[in-house]
Amino acid sequence: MNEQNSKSKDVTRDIDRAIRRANDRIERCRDEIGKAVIGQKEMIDGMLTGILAGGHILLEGVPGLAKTLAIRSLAQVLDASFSRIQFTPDLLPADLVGTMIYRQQTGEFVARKGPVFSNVILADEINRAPAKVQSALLEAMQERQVTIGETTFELPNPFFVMATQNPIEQEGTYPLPEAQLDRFIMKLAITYPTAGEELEILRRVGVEFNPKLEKVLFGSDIQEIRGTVEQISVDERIEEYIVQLVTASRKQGERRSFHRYIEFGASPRASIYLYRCAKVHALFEGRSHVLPDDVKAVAPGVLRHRIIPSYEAEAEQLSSTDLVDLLLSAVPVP
Amino acid sequence: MNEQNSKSKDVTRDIDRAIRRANDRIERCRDEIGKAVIGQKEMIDGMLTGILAGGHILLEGVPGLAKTLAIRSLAQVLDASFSRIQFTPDLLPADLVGTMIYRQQTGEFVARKGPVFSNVILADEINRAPAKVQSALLEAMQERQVTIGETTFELPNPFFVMATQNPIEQEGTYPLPEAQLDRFIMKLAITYPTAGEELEILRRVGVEFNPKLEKVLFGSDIQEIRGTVEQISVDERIEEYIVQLVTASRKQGERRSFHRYIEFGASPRASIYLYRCAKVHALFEGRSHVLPDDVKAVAPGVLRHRIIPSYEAEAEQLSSTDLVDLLLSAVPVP
Amino acid sequence: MRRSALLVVFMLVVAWGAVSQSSYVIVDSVRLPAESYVGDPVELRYSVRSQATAIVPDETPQPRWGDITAVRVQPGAGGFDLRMTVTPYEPGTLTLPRIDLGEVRIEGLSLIVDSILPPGDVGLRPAHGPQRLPGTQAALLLFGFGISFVIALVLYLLGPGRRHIHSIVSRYRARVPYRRLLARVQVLERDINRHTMREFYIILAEELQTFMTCRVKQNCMAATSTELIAILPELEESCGAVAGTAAPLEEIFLAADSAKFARKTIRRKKRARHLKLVHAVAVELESHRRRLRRSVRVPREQVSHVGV
Amino acid sequence: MRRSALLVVFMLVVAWGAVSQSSYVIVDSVRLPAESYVGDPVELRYSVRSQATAIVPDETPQPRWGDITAVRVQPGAGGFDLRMTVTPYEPGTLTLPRIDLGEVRIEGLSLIVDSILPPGDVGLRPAHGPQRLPGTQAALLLFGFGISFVIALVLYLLGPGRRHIHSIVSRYRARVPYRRLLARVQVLERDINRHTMREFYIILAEELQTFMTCRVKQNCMAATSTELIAILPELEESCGAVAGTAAPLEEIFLAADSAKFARKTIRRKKRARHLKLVHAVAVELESHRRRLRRSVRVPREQVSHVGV
Repeated sequence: MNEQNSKSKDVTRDIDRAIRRANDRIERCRDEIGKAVIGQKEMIDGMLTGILAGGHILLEGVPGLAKTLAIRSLAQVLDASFSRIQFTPDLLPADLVGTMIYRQQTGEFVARKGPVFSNVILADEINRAPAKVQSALLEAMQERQVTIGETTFELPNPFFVMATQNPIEQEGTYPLPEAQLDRFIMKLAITYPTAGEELEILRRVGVEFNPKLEKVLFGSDIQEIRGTVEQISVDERIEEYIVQLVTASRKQGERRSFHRYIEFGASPRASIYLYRCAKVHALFEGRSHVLPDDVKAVAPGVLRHRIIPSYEAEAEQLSSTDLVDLLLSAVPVP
Repeated sequence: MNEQNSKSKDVTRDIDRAIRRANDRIERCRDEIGKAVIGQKEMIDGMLTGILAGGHILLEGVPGLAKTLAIRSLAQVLDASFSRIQFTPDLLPADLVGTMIYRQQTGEFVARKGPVFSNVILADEINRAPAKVQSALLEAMQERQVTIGETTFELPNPFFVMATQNPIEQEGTYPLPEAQLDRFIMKLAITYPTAGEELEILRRVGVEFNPKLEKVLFGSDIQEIRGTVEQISVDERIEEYIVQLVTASRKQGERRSFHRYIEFGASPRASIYLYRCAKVHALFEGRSHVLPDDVKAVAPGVLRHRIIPSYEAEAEQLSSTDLVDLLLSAVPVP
Repeated sequence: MRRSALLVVFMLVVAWGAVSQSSYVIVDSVRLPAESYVGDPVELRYSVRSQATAIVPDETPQPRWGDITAVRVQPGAGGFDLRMTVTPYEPGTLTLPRIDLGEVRIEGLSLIVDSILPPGDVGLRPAHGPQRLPGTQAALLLFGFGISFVIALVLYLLGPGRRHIHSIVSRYRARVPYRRLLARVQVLERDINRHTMREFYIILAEELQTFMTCRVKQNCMAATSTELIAILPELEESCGAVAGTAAPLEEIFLAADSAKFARKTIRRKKRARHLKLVHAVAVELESHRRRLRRSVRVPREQVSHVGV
Repeated sequence: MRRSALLVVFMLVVAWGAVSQSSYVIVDSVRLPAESYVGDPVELRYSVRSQATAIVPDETPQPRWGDITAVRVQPGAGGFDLRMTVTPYEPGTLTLPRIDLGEVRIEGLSLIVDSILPPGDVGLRPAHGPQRLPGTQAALLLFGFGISFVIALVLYLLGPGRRHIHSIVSRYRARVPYRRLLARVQVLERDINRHTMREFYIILAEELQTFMTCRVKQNCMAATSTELIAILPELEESCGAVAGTAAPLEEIFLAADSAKFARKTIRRKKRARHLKLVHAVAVELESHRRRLRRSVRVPREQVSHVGV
């Protein structure tokens, strides 16, 4: 008993050390990005959560909120290849994925890989591209492989897509259908900075400003941190809480008062992503176990784009975020 | 008499052995898929029924219910080529079927086969594609051959299409017309997993999860199992029952109380598919003869998309599935 | 003395007067009409035998109860005839006032006056119903009895009797499927050699389905054997039998399936045993059902709860 | 002397008359009809046995209560028959006046007259209700009392009592979560060895959440520990306690989190201390809350302003 106890204590100490190490790196990463991006802590944490949970992120916000800057900074800080794809209505899937080109010397077709073959991809204004291009990207995101001509190529690892979307409804945009939205682990709503932050931005960026960011996070680090995340324990009561949250969003089983605002609830995929993100959040907090707080913290990002509001909600001007709040305040915490 | 008896007993024993062998393989197949997909037994059995009955399957369910995962797993388990086609509003028939390309060395046009040339095809969100593309696929499904340019190519055997459809009504979707729906042997309605299953999914998939599935079902196996299915006997009373079920769904002959809920009943194709699926179901149950239970078990999948509800049914919120239930509880079992 | 003599004389005179004035006899009296009602003028005729000559008085006396409108006197046999027309306004036996006819004073006459109003009643009453012919009374009485019997019957049937009769009918009806099943089992037993094995089980299964449909309020005709087996507990419950009473039927359903659809051979001995099983189960269920009905007349839902 | 002689003669005559007049016996009496009502003429027949000869009087005496319309005398066996027709206008036992029949005076006769109207009643009355069985009276009385009590109660509850009872109920209700918490703490204290450390904190945290939900008008069941800690000042405020009264709960919430989700071991001693803490905080909060309620019955908003 005593031996076992001391052993389990050792394990605990190991995890704690690993968590501390991981957090140090993440902190350095944040600091480095913070040189270029002022404020927007939520967005940066969300992006890091996405990388560590192995999912892709959708950023929604009006133009000029440093979305692109933040993603580029993240790519700089990571030791990773980065490509930015500006989605336009005339983009073709081949522009993304690559195409077969004819090589005259050999008289053969050779595959030329597209920009999708990078570790970090910024898919800017994804809703401006036609559906075929969107689905090509989303397929690549899911399969982690791409077929050009008849050859199938593996995508690099880590492979991390950050798509941005402009909420301003414009002519000639192709809103992502729900099924495609579901494939993003989180949808982050980027808001305006605070007045203080804005003042700070002005002071720093007022003069020409192009800080050189150091690479502080390497591929091996990411693997290691992911390993640490996996070790974070999730109590079964937390697991049940996650499943309850997701199933409560659906119009089946127990009827809840907010169900009339929901057209469609979250899919089982939502519970998987909630689970993973909550673990990453616990790591950020330096804990070796997940608390309900972690689940609640990541729930808006994970559930926001998976709950489709009904007409009634629209009539009462309730956004998906409000619906998630209603959900969180209705499901008992374990 | 005695000799004849012993001979028929031998035959019986042969069939029983064949059935047991077939079930072993199917069981292994299920197990293997079960490594990747938790729960959803009905969906997996439906897909297997489709393959063995030689028909195509339509899956309907909200996003995130592992439809794609299940189909991909099935393709992995089968020794079969697999291609996934994401249907989008801007897809062209050529993207599906293939096109003629010019080869400079020979100065000839060469057919470049499209993704439809695979054993298992996942047609994702089939209702998002325009009618021209849908009908190209459905034609291929029926003819089992495809014409590119002037050459006609046979499609591989087995050829098995699984289409998914999103029930969320969206702008820019093209619902399949009834005539096209009729070509699918079964329409499976995928429902949310139970809370227990969801918890299980969470535990398994919560961490990065990408199991490697073994191939356990080869082309020859499928042929053999199909042969066994053909040997399963169907009593003439069962045949009559099938025909009665299908004709009772139509508004002709004897009037039944539920006829006011039905706009159009099932086609004769429905009875053929019911017959085939019932046989496969009997095989799954390890029986060498079909029982009314088998017919009842497959009836919802086979009849659901073939019975078109009337306005009255819609007003009373009766789905096609409810109508099939009404039908099954009205027709006397032989 | 003179005074007392005068007194004596006076008294004598008085006594004679009283005697002489009463010297008449009313021989006959007639009333026209014979029955008189309040407000009707009546003519009274009296034949008076008297030596006295009657003089019609100048003033006819007026009684409190009505008017005497005319008094006439006609000479008659051995006296005179007194005729008066009287209009009484009160019912009852009315005494006529003394009528002074000169030498005779007629008094003590009376008149019985009826009223169309019942005695003791004041004010108007609604019109009488039509008068009946004599002899219809009995018929009417019988008719009345008949009507009231019918009404009573109807009330009974609408009221407490309905439930009663309903329960009798439903009790009878409830036994019909049971009797039918037993009868069919008997016929099958008799014809066991006439039917093929397949026919035998088709008939038997159908009879069981019919029986169960009547007992469990569910269309068992459209139920497969597996579904029927799943319904068996409900059947037991609806009859108030303990769980497992109907379990032997499971074997029969499965045998029927394999006989009908797999063409498996089932020996005659087994078939006979199956018939006996069905018979036994039916009798057992019925006895429970009847006991359930008889013992406590609680609604079936409750019983089933208890049963659970 | 003559005068006195005359007087003597007169007195003798009178005395003789008085003596002779009482010598009769009424043998039989008949009333027609047997029952008589006010206003009905009744014929009374008396068979009188007497030696005297009866003479019908000239004037029939008229009593106050009605009319005697006719007095007839017929000779009968051993005397005479007296027949009178009487119309009474009053109910009750009526005494007939003395009837002077010359030699005999009949007196002391009486007549019982009924009325279709109940005695002592004047004018019409509404129809009687159905007659009650004797003994129902008490039950009715009780029932009446009951009804009026209920009505009074309802009126009270609708009127001034509502607020009163409401305040009693709400005061009681308000104490329920507090009592519940104390009771559970006691149970936990008793069973501290029965529960695992994890169970212990799951129950304790849930009880605290329930308690807080009742006190702060917010669903604390769906609040995490961090959120609960953030709510503590609101809890203190709602009870009118000074800031920091509930602060010890913070430690308990954090301990509960680490026990529930991190599976950290928390020693029994500490657990017992936590229970004591919860108890102490609950008692402290409750005492403040009650003082707040009692001292000034100001609406809660004002209190919270004061508190701020």
